[in-house]
Amino acid sequence: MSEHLAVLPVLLPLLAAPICFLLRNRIAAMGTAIAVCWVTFVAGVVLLRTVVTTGAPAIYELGGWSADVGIVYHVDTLAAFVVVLVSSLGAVVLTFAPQSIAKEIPKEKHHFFAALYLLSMAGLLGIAVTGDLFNVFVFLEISSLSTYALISLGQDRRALTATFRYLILGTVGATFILIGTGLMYQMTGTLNMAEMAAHIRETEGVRTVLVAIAFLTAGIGLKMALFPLHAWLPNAYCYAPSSVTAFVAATSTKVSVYVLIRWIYTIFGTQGPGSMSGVVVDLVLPAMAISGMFIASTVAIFQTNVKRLLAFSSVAQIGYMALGVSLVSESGLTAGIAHLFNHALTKGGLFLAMGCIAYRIGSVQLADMRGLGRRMPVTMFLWVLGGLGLIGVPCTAGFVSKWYLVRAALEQDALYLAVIILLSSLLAVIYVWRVIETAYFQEPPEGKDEVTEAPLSLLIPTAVLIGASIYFGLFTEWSADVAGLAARELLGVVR
Amino acid sequence: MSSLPPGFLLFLGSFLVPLFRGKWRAAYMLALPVMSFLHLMGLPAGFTHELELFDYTLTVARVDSLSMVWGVIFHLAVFLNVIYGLHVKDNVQLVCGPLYGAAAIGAVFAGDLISFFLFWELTSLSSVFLIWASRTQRAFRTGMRYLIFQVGSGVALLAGVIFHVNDTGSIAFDHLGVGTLGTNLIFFAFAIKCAFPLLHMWLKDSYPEATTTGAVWLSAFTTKLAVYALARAFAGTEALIYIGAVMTAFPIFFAVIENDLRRVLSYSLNNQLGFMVVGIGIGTAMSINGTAAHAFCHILYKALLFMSMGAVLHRTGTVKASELGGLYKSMPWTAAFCVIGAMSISAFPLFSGFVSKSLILSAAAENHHIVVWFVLVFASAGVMEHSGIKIPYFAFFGHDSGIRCKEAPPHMLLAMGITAALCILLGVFPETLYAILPYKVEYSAYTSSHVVGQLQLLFFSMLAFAFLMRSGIYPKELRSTNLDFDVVYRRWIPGLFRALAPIGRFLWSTLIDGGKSIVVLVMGAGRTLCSPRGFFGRTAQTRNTVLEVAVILAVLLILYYA
Amino acid sequence: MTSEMAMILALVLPLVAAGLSFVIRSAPNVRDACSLAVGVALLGVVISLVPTVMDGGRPEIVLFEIFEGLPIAFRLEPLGMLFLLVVATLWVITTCYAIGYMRGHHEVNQSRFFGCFGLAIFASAGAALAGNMLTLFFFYELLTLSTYPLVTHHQNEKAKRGGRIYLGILISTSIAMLLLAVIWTYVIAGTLDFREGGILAGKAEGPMVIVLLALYAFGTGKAALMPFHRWLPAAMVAPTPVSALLHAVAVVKVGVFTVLKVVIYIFGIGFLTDTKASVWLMWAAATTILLGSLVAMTKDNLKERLAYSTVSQLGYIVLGAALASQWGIIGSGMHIAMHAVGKITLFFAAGAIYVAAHKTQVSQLRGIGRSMPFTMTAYSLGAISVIGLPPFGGAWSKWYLALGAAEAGQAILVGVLMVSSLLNIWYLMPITMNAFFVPPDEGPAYPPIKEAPLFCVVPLCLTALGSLALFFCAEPIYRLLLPLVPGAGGGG
Amino acid sequence: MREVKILRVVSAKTLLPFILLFALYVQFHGDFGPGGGFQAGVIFGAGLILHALVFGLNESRRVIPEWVIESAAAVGVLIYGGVGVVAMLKGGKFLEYGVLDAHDRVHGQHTGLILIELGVGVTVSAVMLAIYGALAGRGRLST
Repeated sequence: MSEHLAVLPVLLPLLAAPICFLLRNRIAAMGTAIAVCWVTFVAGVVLLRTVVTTGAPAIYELGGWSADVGIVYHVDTLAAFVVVLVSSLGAVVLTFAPQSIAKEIPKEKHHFFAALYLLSMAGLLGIAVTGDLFNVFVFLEISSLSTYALISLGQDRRALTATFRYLILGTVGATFILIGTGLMYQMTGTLNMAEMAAHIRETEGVRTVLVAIAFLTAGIGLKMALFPLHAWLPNAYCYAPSSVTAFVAATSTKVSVYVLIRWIYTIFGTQGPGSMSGVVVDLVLPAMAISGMFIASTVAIFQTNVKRLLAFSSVAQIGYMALGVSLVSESGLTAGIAHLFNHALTKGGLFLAMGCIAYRIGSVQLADMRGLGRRMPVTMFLWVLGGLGLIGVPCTAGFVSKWYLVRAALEQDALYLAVIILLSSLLAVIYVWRVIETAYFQEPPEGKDEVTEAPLSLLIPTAVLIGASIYFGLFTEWSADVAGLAARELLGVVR
Repeated sequence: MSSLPPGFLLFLGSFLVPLFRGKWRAAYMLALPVMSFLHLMGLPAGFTHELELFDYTLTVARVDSLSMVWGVIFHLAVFLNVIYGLHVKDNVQLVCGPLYGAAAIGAVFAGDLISFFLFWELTSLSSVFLIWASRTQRAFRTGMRYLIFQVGSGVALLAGVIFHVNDTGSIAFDHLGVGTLGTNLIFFAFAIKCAFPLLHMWLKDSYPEATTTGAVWLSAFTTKLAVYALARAFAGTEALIYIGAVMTAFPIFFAVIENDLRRVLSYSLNNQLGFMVVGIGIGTAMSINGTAAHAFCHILYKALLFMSMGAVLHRTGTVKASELGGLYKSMPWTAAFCVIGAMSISAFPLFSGFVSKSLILSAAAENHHIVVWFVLVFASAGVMEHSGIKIPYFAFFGHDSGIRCKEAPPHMLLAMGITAALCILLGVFPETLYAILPYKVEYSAYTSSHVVGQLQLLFFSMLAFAFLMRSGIYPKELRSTNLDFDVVYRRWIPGLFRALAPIGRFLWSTLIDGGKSIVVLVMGAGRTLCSPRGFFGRTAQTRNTVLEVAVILAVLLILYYA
Repeated sequence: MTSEMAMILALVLPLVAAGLSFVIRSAPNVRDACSLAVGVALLGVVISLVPTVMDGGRPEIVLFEIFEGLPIAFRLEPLGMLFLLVVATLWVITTCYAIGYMRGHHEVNQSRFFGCFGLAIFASAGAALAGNMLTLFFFYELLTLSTYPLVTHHQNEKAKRGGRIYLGILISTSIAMLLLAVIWTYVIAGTLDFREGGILAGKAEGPMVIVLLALYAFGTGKAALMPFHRWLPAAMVAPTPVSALLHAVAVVKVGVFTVLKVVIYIFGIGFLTDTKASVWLMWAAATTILLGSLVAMTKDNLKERLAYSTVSQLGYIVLGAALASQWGIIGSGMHIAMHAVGKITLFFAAGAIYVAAHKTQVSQLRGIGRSMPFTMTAYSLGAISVIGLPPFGGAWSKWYLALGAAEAGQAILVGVLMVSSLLNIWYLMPITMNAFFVPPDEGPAYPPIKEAPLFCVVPLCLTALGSLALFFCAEPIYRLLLPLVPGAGGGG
Repeated sequence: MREVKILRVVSAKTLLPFILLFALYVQFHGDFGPGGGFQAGVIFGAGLILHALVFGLNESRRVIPEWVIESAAAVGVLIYGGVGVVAMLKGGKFLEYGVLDAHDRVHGQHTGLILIELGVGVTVSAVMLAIYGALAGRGRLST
C-alpha cells in the first residue's frame, strides 16, 4: 500500500464522496465521511513521515504514464505538509460537524453535505499532491464548486448572495489561472511543473511568460483572498454553516497560498528574467500583504459580527503568509509555510468555538456574546486561547510563525518591515480583546434563555484544534521544522 | 561584654522601654545610661570593634581621646534628660529619646564613614519623633521640614562618602580636609547639621516645636555631633573660622526680636556653635580643646536653659515672652536654675561657659585672628544680652503676667539641679574638665586679665539692656513668627511652585490633549474607513472587485511591459 | 535531590498550587491550606538551591527546542537565584495575607484568584530560572496574561478600564519592542543564551547598540520606565494582595530583572561601558525616578501613591543596570530584594487599612495609627526602608547604586538618587505622621483598636521585620551577587 | 406544449431514440474514434433534457426519478474511481488499466477505458439533468 501513499489522500475522499451521497442515510453518510477523513489524515501523516525521513519526494505516475504524457503526483515535503494540514483540519472539523449541522442544515441534506465536504477536501488535497499545472486548475475547480455548494447551505438567506458573489469571483480567478496555465503550456509545451520549470529558463523572460505570470498572480490573489481581492471572503465565511466556515477558513485559502508558493519557487524560480521576483514578489505581493495586514485588521476591529471579525482577521493573516513568501529567504519562506499551518489550526479552532456559541445562543453577534464567559466558560476559554494565538503570544503557534517572519525581515536588514509586522499584530490585540471584554465584562442580555456550556461532542474537536495550536507553539518538530525543511527544499538548499 | 561598642547597651535597651511601667520604668531608664557609661569607662584605651561587611572592614567603635569627651557628655546628657523626662508617659518619646542619644554616641565612636553615616541617619530618624510627639499640625509640618533637612544632610553625607570611597577606596573616618567633591559634600552634610549660616533654619524652626522634654533632648545631640564630626574631619580648615565667626554674630539680631523663648534659645544655641566652629577652624591643640570643652559645657547649660523653659512650658503652657513674666514668685527654683544657666552661657567667671569659651578666645588671639576675636567678643556680649538677660528677665522677672502656677515637678527640679551644679562645678574646678580634653592642657582660665575683661563686657551689656529697656528702644515682644532665611523654602519655593504649577499644568495638558486629539483623529479615520459601513468595511460589490482584479492585472502588465 | 531536580520542582510546585486551586473549588479551607503548603515547600526547595549557587554551581536544564538552536532552557545564576528567593519567600507571606484579605473582604471567585496567583508565580519562577532570552520572554508574557484576570478581578467597568491599560501597555511594548529586540539579537548574535560577558559584544556596533538597548529597556514595559509606566497605577484596581504581588514581587521585578539580565548577559557590562550606549538610559531612568516621585506626591489615593513610588523605585534598578558598572549592578540586584520586601509591606498595610477601616485615601488616615498600631508601625518601617534609610535594607542598595553612579563618573546621578530619597520622605512619611500624631477627624481621640484580620497583620509585620533584618543580613545577598561582576570585591 | 402534437411526436418520440443511440455510439466508440464518455454523457443528457422540454419536468421526473439522477451521478464517479482502485488492488498504479487483464496489458487497457468512460458518461449525463432540473424546477420542485 505504501507505494500508493501519494494518491491515497486524494482518492479516499474522492471515492467516499459518491458513496456518502448514495448512502442517503444521515448517520451512515456522516459516519462514513468522518471515518474516511481520519483515514485520510493517517495516510497524510504517514506520507509526510515518509517524505521527511527518506528525504526524497514521493512520485506517483497516474495510470503508469510518465510525466511527459501523463499526470504525475509529486509530493515533496511542502506538499505532504499541506496534505497533513488539510486532512487533519478536515477530519477534526468534520467530527465537529454532525451535531453542529443538526441545528443549521435540514436533515435531508446531511448526506449531501458529507459528499460535498469530502469532495472539497479531495480537491484541496489534489492541488497539494499534483505535479501538473492543469491538474491544479481541475482540482481547484472541484474544491471551489463544492465549496460554493457548501456555503450555500447556510441557513441565513444572505448565504445565497454570498455564495453567488464567491461563485462569480472564484470563477474569474479560476479563469485567470486557466489563461495563465494555457499561456504557459503554449510557451513550454508541457504541463508538468518540473519540466515547465526547466523550460522556463530557456524562454529568457519572453513577454508571454510575463503575461502568464500576471494572470496567474491576479487569479490566485483572488482565490487566496489577498487584500484587496478579498471581497468574497467575509460574507462567505460569515453566512456559511459553522463547520463549513471552519473548514474553508482553515484550508482553502491556505491551499491557494500553497499554489502561489509552488509557482514562485518551483516553476518560475526567484532568479532570472522569467522569474516571479522583481515585480510580483518584490513589489506587488508585499504591498498587498502589508496593506491587508493593517486595513483588514482595522476593519476587523469594528465588526459587530464575530464570524465576520474573524473573517477579516483571516484576510490580514493571509497578508502575513504572503509577506513571508515574498521575502525569498529561508526564514521568510519558513514563516509563510509555518503560518499556513499554524493559522489554520488557530482559525479553525476559533471558528469551531464560534460554532459552539452559535449552537447554544443561535447568534454570532458580539452583542449576544455578552457575559458568555461565565455561562460557557470552557468555550470562551478556548476562544481566548485561540485569540492569543491570533495575536501571536508566546507559547502559541502564532508566535512561532511571527518569530520566523520578523527574523526574516531582520535578516534582510529590513527593520521597518519588522516593525510593521509587529505593529500590525498589535491590531489583533484590539479585536481579540473586544470579544474577550464583551464576554467577560458585560452583563448577559436579559430576557434570554439560560445558556449552558456546549456539548462535549462540539467541545472536544474545538479543544483539539486549540490545543494543537498551543502544542505547536511549543513543539515545532512537526510544524515549523518541517516548514523549514520544505523551505530549504524549495530554495534548493542542500539539506 | 567588653567587646561591645559603646552605646550599644543603650541602643538595644531603649527598645525595651515600653515593656516597663511606672517605677520600674524609671529605674530601668535611669540604669540604661549608667550601665552604658560604666561600660564605656571599662573599655581599654584605644579600643576598637571591627566588623567585616561586604568586603569592607567597618570600625564600629573606636575609642580615643577626642571621641571620649563627647562620649562622656552624651551619656551625661542622656542621664539628665531621662531624669527630666520622668513624667512622660508617651512611649514614642520614651523610646526615641534614649535611642537618639545612643545613636549620637554610636556616631561619635564610629571609626569609619559607613558606620558613621548609619548612626548619623539614625539620629535624624529617632529625633524627628520628638518633634512629632507634640501631636499638633504645626509640629507635624515642622517635623517634616526638620526631617527633610536632617535626611538631606544624611544623603549629602552618603553622597560625599560614596565619592570619597570611589576616589580613595578608604572608608576611614579621620581627618579629611576639604578639596575633593567627596569631602566637600561631607563637609556640607556636617554644615547642615551644625546649622551653618543659611543652613540653620531647621534648628530654630524645629526645636521650639518639640515637646517639653523633646527640646532638651534635641538641644544636646544633633549639633554637637556635627561639631564632633567637624573636629574629627575638618580641623584646621580655615573657612571654618570665618563661618564660625558669622555664626556667632548673626543669630543675635534674630534672638533679640524673637518672642518665643525656646526659639531665642535656639538662636543662642546656634551662636554658641559658632564658637566651637571657630575653634575647629583654628585647628590648634588649644582651640580643639576649647571646642571640646565648650561643647561639653554647652550641652549642660543649654540643656539647663531648655529644661527651665520646658518647666515653664509644662506649667503654664506657653513660652511666649509677651505672655510671661514674674514667674519667679511661683517657680523660684526654676528661676534660680535658669539664672545659673544664663550666667553659664554668658560666661560669667566661676560658671562653666567661662572656662571653655576663654580657651577658644585665647586660641583665636594666639593665632592672630584679630577681627575674628573682636567678633567673638561682640557675640559674647550678645549672648549675655539675649540668653543671659532676656530669657530670665522676660520669663521670671519683668512685668508680672499674673500667671500663678506650681513649681516645676521634683524630677525636673532634680535634673535642673544636677545640671546647675555641674555648671558651677566645672566653672569652679576647670581642671576636671581639662583633664578629659583630647590634648594636654596648660591653660588657666582664671587669670586676672581674662576675668576682668569678661566682667567688663558683661556689665556693659547689662547696662545696655537696662538702658534700652528703660528708653523703650528694646524691641517689643510681639506675637509673630519671624522668618529669616527659611523664607526661601517656606515662602519663596512654594510660591515659585505655585507660580510654575499653571505653566506645568498647561504644558502637560497641551501634551495630553495633543496626544488625545491625534488618537481621536486616527481613530476617527480608522472608523470612517473601516467600520462596517466604511470604505473598507462594507461588503464590496462584486463588480468593484472584478474591477480591482482588472486593475491589478493591468498594473502587472504595465510593470512588465515598462 | 540534585539541583536540576530542585529547579524543576521550583517550576512545578507553583503550577501544582494553581491546579489545586482550580480543582478544589468547593473546600476553601483545604484549598488555601494546600496553597500555603505548596508555598512553604517551594520556599524549602528554593533555599536548598542557594548553597549550590553560592559555590559557583550553575545547574542547567534544557527542555526542548522551539526554534533551531533555541531551546526552552533553564540555568540558575546568582541574579535569578536572588529573584527566585524573593519570589518564593514573599509568595508564602502573600498567600497568608491573601487568605486573610480575600476572606475579610468576602471576595468572589477566590479559586480563580488563587489559581491565577499560582500561575503568576510559576511565570515568575520561570523567568527567574530562564537560561536564555527566549525562555525569559515566554515567561514574561505568561506573567502578563496570568495576572490580567487578577487585575480585573472585580469585573466591573473600572476593572475593565484598568485591565485595558494594563494589558494594552504590557502587551504592546513587549510585542512591538521586546520581541523585536529579541529576534534582532538572535539575528545578530546567532544565539540568545545568557552568557557571562554578553553575546552582543563585537557583533553589534554604533547606533545599533543604542537602538537595541532602547528596544529592550522600553520593551520591557514591566520595568515601568517612563513613559510606559501608566499600566502600573492602572493596575491598582486589583485587590490588594495582587497589587502587593504585582508591585513588589512578580510583575515589576520581572521587568527590571529582565533589564538586568539583558544588560549583564546579553550586552555585557564591559561592552556597554566601552560603547557608552547606555548613557541615555541612565538619564531616562533618572527622569523616571524624579518624575515618579513628583507624581506620587500629588496622589491622594494610597495605592496609587505607592504605585508611583514603585515607578520611581524601579527607576533605581534600571539606573543601576544602565550604569553598567560593577557596583551599579550589585546595587540593582540588591534593590530588587530590598524594595520588594519594603514595598510589599506598604501594600499589605494599604490593604489591611482597606479591610479594617475601608479607607483608601491618604487624607482619610489621620489618627488611624491609634486603631491599627501594628499595621501602621509596619507601614512606617517599610516606608523607611523604601526611602533607603538605615537601619533598613533599602540603605544598602542605595549605597551600592550611588557607589555605582560614582564609579561611572556620574556625579549628577548620585545627586538624583539623593534628591529622590528626600522626595520619598516627603510623600511616604506624612502618612506615618498623620496616622500616629494627628488626632482623627471624627469622634473620640482614642478609637478602640480595630486591626485587620490576623492573617493580614502577621504577614505585614513579618515583611516589615524582614526589611529590618535585611539591613543586618545583607551580606549573603552581596556574596550571592558578587560573581555577577567579575573583578569586583576586595574593599571599595 | 401538450397540445403541439408535431413537436411531441416528431421531435421527441422520433428523435429521442436516435439521440440516445448516438450517445451510446459515441460512448462505446470512444476509445477508437473521436469522442468518449464526456461527449456521450452530454449527448445522452441533452436527449433527456429534450424530453423534459417537450413533456414537462414532472413527466420527465416520472420517467427518471430524481434519486435515480442523483445516484447515477454518484455511481458514475464510483465506477471511474472503482476501476482505478481495482487496478491498484491488482498491483498497478491508480488507473493503470493494463493490469486489469492478467495476461494481456492491451486487453486490460481496453477494459479499463470502456469502464471508466462509462462512469464518466453516466455522471455527466446525470449532472446535466440535475442542473437542468435545478434551473427549471426553481420554485416548483424541491431538489
